Amino acid sequence: MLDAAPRGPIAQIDRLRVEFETKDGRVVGVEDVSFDINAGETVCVVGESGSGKSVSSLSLMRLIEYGGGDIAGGRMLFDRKTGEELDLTTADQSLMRTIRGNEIGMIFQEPMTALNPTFTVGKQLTEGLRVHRGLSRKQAEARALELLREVRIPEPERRLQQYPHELSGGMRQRVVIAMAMACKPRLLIADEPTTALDVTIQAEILALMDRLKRETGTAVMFITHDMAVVAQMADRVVVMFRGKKVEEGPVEQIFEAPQHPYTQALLAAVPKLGEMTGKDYPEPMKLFGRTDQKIEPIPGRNEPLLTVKNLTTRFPVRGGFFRRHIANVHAVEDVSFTLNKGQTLSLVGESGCGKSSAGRSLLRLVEPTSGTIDLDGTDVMALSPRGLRDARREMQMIFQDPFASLNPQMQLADQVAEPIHNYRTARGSEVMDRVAGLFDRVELPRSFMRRFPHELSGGQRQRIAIARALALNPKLIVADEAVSALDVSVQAQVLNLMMELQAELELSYVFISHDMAVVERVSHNVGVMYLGRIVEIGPRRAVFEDPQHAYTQALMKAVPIADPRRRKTEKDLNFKPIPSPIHPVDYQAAPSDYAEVSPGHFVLTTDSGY
Amino acid sequence: QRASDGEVRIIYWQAPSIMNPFLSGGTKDIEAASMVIEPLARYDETGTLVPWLVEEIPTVDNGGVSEDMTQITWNITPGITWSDGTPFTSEDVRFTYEYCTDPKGGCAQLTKFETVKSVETPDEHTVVVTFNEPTPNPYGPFVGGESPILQAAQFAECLGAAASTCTEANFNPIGTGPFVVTEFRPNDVISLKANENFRDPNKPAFATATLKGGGDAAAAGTAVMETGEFDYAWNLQLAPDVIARMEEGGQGEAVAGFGPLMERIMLNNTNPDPSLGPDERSVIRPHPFLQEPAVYKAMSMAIDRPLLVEIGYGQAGRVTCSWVPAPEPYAIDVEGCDTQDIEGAKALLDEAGIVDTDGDGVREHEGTPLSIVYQTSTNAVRQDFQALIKDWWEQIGMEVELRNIDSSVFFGGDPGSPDTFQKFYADVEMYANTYNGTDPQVYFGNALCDKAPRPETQWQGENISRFCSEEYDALHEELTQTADLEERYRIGRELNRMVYEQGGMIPLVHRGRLSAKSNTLGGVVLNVWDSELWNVADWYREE
Amino acid sequence: MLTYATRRLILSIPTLLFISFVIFMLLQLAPGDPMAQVPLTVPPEVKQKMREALGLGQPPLVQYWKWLVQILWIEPQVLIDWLTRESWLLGWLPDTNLYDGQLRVISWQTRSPVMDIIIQRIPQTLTVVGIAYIVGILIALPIGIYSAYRQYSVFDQAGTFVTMIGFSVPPFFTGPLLIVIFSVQLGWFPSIYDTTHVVTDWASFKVQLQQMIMPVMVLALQITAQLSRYMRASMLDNLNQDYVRTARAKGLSEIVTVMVHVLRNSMIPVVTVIALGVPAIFGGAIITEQVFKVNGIGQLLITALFANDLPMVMTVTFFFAVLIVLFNLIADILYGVLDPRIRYD
Amino acid sequence: MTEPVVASPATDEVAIEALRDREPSRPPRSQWRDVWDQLRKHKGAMFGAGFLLFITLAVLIGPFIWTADPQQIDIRNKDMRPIYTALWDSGAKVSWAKPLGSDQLGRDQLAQMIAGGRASMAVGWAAMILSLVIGTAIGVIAGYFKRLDGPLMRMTDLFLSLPILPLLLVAVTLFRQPLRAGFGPEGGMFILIVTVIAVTSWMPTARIVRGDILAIKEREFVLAARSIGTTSRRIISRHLLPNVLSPIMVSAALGLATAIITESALSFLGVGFPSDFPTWGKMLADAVTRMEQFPERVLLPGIAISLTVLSVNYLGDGLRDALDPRIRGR
Ligand SMILES: Nc1ncnc2c1ncn2[C@@H]1O[C@H](COP(=O)(O)OP(=O)(O)OP(=O)(O)O)[C@@H](O)[C@H]1O
Ligand SMILES: Nc1ncnc2c1ncn2[C@@H]1O[C@H](COP(=O)(O)OP(=O)(O)OP(=O)(O)O)[C@@H](O)[C@H]1O
Ligand SMILES: [Mg+2]
Ligand SMILES: [Mg+2]
Ligand code: NI
Repeated sequence: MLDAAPRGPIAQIDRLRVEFETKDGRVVGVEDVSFDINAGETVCVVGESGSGKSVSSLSLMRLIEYGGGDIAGGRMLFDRKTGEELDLTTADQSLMRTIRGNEIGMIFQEPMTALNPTFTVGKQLTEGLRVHRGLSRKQAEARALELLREVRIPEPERRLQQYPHELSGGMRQRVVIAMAMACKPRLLIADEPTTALDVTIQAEILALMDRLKRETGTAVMFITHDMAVVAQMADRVVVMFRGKKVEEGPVEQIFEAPQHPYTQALLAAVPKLGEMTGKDYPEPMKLFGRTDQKIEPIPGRNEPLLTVKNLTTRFPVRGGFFRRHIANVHAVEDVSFTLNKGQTLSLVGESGCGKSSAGRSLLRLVEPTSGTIDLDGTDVMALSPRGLRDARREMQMIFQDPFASLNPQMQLADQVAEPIHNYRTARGSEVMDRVAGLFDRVELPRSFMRRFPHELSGGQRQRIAIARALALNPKLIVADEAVSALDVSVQAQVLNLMMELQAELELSYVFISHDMAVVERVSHNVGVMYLGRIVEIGPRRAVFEDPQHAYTQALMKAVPIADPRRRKTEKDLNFKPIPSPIHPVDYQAAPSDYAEVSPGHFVLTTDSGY
Repeated sequence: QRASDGEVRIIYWQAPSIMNPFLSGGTKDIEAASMVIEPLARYDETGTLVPWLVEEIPTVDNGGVSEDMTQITWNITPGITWSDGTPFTSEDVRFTYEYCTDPKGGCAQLTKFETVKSVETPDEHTVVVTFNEPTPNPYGPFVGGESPILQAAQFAECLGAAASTCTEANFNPIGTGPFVVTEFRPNDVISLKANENFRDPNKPAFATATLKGGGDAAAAGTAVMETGEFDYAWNLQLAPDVIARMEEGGQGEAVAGFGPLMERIMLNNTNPDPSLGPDERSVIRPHPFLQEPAVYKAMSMAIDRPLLVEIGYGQAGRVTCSWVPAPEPYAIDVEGCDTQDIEGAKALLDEAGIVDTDGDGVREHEGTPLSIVYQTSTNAVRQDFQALIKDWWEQIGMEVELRNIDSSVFFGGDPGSPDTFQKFYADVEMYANTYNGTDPQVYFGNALCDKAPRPETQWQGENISRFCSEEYDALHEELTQTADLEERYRIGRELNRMVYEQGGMIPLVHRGRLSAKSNTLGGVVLNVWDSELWNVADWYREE
Repeated sequence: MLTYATRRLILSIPTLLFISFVIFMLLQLAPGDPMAQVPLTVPPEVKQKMREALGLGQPPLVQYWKWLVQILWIEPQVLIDWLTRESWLLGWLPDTNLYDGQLRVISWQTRSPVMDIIIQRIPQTLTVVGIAYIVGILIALPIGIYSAYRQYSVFDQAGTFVTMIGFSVPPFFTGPLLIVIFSVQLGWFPSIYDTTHVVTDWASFKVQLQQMIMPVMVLALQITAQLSRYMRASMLDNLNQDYVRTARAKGLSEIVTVMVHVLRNSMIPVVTVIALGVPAIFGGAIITEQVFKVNGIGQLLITALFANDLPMVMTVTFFFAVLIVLFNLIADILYGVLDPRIRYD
Repeated sequence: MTEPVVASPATDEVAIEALRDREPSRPPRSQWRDVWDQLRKHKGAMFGAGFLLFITLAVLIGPFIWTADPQQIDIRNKDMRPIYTALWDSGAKVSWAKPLGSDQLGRDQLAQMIAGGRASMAVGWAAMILSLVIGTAIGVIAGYFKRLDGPLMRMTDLFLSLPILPLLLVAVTLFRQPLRAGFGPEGGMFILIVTVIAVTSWMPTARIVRGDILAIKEREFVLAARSIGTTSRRIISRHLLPNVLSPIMVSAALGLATAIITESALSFLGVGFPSDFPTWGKMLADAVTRMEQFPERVLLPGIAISLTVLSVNYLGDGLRDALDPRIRGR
């Protein structure tokens, strides 16, 4: 197969221009974009959010019309299976239907929403096969099963009967991939297939796609904004910026000798695992194009601010006829740590390991089951609702999703002012002065004060969230995946902002993330969580340079490195599925015992389930 | 020829709910039942008694009524059978008496039998009714649609408290009438077929009959006169112009007849002031101004009765100022009844010193403004009347607030409700009333002092206006002692006049019954003294 | 799922008891008297006797308790007897004889068991109101789907306009209007519904159609108006979802995409709206029934109300309450069945 | 394969710009200006607002321009036709003194329309607003406080099964006298009717609002608000309520329609306002029997009701779009 595949270009995009009809007139989505995709080759399209990556790919499928777009110019030549060459821009929709899903497959960004929630996986998988291949139901099902095996979903027979919501995110994304591959398309478009996923699952999916490409010789157009993923996957890279292609070249060339300043800036903003090796304290990143940056380590102080002992949080599971409490989700299990003033403690781990629950428990946004939380002398667990409300002045939270964590109906200034009003720390015109000060602090123009969240970019929104958290001058900020949803360049800015604030205001952070590279950059101490427990905790340097626990080691291996010469292969990965954190009510969890391997570096000796 | 004319379709916009008049008393039920069960004698369209299941009407002259007026003897026509073929006997008549007088039965026609001492059956065909006291009008029991004869065999198990468990018998009574029920759907439709054993072998002309219920008067009129879907529609209380328009439909016509039904405005002789307690309101006399002759006379003068008739009833209404407008000899003729005299009314009030002293356009009587609440039941014609009369009264310097109350509340006797017509928590109220048969003696009793509703009587009592005059009471006593018809007429007219002139009520319109019949339906004789369907056996299809 | 349903069912019993109690007390407080229709010529003492014969003299709580026993204990016995004796469903079971003549819920107006009348009325209501509901759904769904698919098109605008008009014109206006046009002027359809009509052959079926057409249209207009709005909104929500794009990317035709993928999801909220409307079917459409003389449950309730027939009103409203609670439950369960993401257990 | 774009010195700025904040293209404006601009673009909403304004003005200042007394009986001039009938029927009984004709008692139809509109609009709006307030409050509380959810939803069931007619009769019996003392016969009845309509119509709103609140409550910004110490009351009023505005708007449009129609049905059954107090619904119901001779008597109030409902619906649609900053932005 591989050898039989022709090596010429399968798709040629030539001076593509796409416009959108909006209320404010016509808006250009992409402008004058040209590139080719060859058979058996992976072309990565990179660029930040809104740069026109999705628009280009949807245009190729001619799906852009359904989203209100309009191909205003250019050509898109596509080699059909039969050998003829077709200009997709002029093909009519009925012809496109025979191409979509058949000769061009597409994988979408959000595995959570890309599948129809009301149909079984089997039905959705077989649909395309029956339309394009004219298979009977039986045949289609047999083929679907085969596909699921190919994408290595465990228990494929059972999956066919299941509904999307019964699968985990990783499995869902694999179903989407199987769907796209179903008819053996000549071209596969993958639009950020791993952005929403965990490192570990991401590693698996990437390996899977790579393998499928190699096995079937499909051409792949891979869209992402994650440079590490690019390094892992790409043969060739197209860099897009504001609807235009700014650079194109083989992957090594792009990484090693970026030509366009935007590419350079992009690469500079990517935190690379291992960059901090040898350094004790975190320091801000060097940003491209900024000359006034002072890059100094942030030592913090060695006085404890927050001491957590044996924190346990369980969610009741109700069931049976009388909705009795029959089991518990052990979300956080016997967690203890100390956080010093002006320092950062990071919690890392896979999805569902209890990071968010731990963070929320600290603020008692969810009620912990037991344990002690001591914040600068205040026993948080013992506070009355009133006292708790007062105590929250000292600790604030930033949430993962900057879209979801701001009220879409309120002006930004009001949202930032809300905590000030709540605690009456300022009155009258003073409030707006403070809000303006906060806007300055997070480097947002004051003209944004009267705007609504949807008018901002993700990074700007997250800065609003930070401003809101800062409004009360807290000592502690719990940042729950605060930068995960952001573009690399923006992420770098926000990270630097957070670190600058820490240096200036002596803030302490509990930094929750699954991105090892980011964690390496910002933390003083790191705790690795697995199934509700901290399996390893210690100074960042110790944990990253000398991981002791088996889980930590596996996690480190899964992280892709933004360097095309250090690609990971499938055999590096060995992940087991996480066991269920649900236990019956009478289950006695063993206490967490730790062994100190070096000063301050502890490893769990209790069985963690890994 | 029996059963030769197919189906007759009758519509009653109030749906019959039971076929046993002793358990309901509602007009619709009585009339529906009259197609199946029959009394010994009934009134014809002129109000004359005609024998029905008996040979002749017993009178003193023919010896059927005893000289002392305490006994009446009915002779049943031999050969009458029930629809199930069994013979109709005097035993059934006596059973009917027992059925209705059972204390636990809740019989609606109890008044008919209250004065009866005993009912005896010397033989199969003779019924002797004995009264407690001399009864000048002994034609109460077993006469008219309200007290038909039930079959003893069928109802034997249904006495007293068991009455309401006899659903089958109540819905499908065995009768002597021209039809038998084939299916009874309560409040919906009754299907009937000709009675095989009916005494006249040639009747009824129709093989089947359908009596549909529901909807409203307008729809019923449309169905008969405009679309021709039905043959007969009962009691169309509609404005004359609406009736006239329906008749243009060309499928049928309206027929009218007059009984003693009279629309009136009752004047409250007690004080309905809301600031009085619930037990004093409409109990304490007198009314602040309504008993002032100048006031009620002026109010009556201000009313244009011919216009009311024209607007509200057309051919089914007549101008009257007589409380008992029929039979004719009891009615009085009041001068000026048929002319409106607003100026005269004003003059009358001015003369009595009831003038507007504070310039708000409302006259005052000894400091109390002539401000009244005028209530009635909800009904389109009554609301038009209210509007008109309010207008006139305001012209003579009164202030009028209108109130209309749902008729199920207004006419329901619930002592807990402030809105019943008996409680009369208003200054004036409008409704219509009538009486059964042709003798108004009991009806005249409705203006006796002790018949006034008050808390002690649970607000029951027929003297709604709380009219009270010793003179009247005495004269009424005299009426009950008098047997001579001419003398009774004279006393009746006197009573009539007293109530009118002493401020008991303001009579408005003598109302007739207006029903509609299809052009192809023959034999209809509208009877207001008894069931409208009294002669349904004679109905036939015209070609 | 099953446990969820049973649990909700059992929990709804106290709710229903409470509802019935509140309704009972409300009716007790309401003014009105079963004797209102008895002519004024019947003197008050007699009316008082009639009232006592109906059991009106007893204290309210005793009356309530009696009614409760009758409706929850005696009536079910009658029902079971009937089921095992005559119904085609369970008629094969040995005849039971649970009912032995205790007092059933007796209507004051007709002196017959309330349940019998209700059962007698259900077919009328179901044929007219039920069919109207089905017709309404059948018209509303396509309109809603198409309006959403072509949002802001002429069809959509016109649809919105017509449905809003349909919603805002009361049936006591449209009903007589139709009668004037089709019965009086054109003479096509009867203005009065014949509840005794039995369909035996083609001709009688035609008659049945003719008499049903007007009430069904009047009712369907209102149902269509509401449902098509819901359908449109729900379709609009779903048309922009990612999975629609996925379906298109698979090369499915527009018909399949919209009518299979989008429709299924959009139906989830609409189906529950439809289910919640079912109690109203049994409740009948009071005004429409009255206008066309379809003497169904609605007419039964209104006549009983005006006649102050307390046991009838009480039983009919209780019957509605049961239906409302039941269909609330059914709507919830349907939601769970249709939407695999929601599972109640 | 195309040549890589060669970096030029000028593109340095491009890169820096890439990392700089992009400002929204339009200058900020006041929120209400924005809402208004958006609303103005919505044709339906503008029609709705225009008609509502017209009707409101007509019923408010109409009586000063057309001073005829709606209750004035003028029996000589009864059954007049509207002036426009003269266009096709020269023999029709018309007069400029009664531009829309008169009814069977000679009451002026134009004056009645104005007075009736006043009553209908007042009842409609008041009942709708009251029912929205009740429905929203119950919905929000049930959705927000888990513990109250069960009881409140059962209460909703209870109200759904309450028959409106006996309820109204009870209310009339119990409260008419005190209300009449306090607010006069018409005012008292107005309060009663509005309350009863509201009390029997808030349930769908409550259900919808509860559902939406349950969903929104799980959104992160609510948690965020809690973490900055916002009290429950403020969370509800500032964060939850604005976000359920659009279903409330829809309920409002439908609610106004149902309120006007319910009022007319009540008048129809004779438990509403005093008989000489016109409302559109009652005019319509009264005229149905004379529909053939005098079609205008049903059509005028009928059209007035329909147009009002229609405009409220369109205005609701437009407002919903305009009030939502996400849609407004586009
Ligand atoms: N339906 C639409 N209507 C109007 N403008 C649109 C539409 N879809 C995309 N755009 C515009 O087109 C531009 C390119 O968007 P596109 O979705 O391709 O970005 P992207 O690179 O895929 O970003 P992301 O990484 O966030 O997915 C953006 O400026 C966006 O505002
Ligand atoms: N409110 C809740 N009720 C019941 N279970 C919960 C609740 N919140 C979280 N859980 C469970 O607790 C466990 C830990 O969840 P948590 O959100 O803390 O994980 P996480 O590490 O933050 O994951 P992610 O990276 O996906 O955010 C999961 O199994 C989750 O299903
Ligand atoms: Mg994209
Ligand atoms: Mg989390
Ligand atoms: Ni091969």
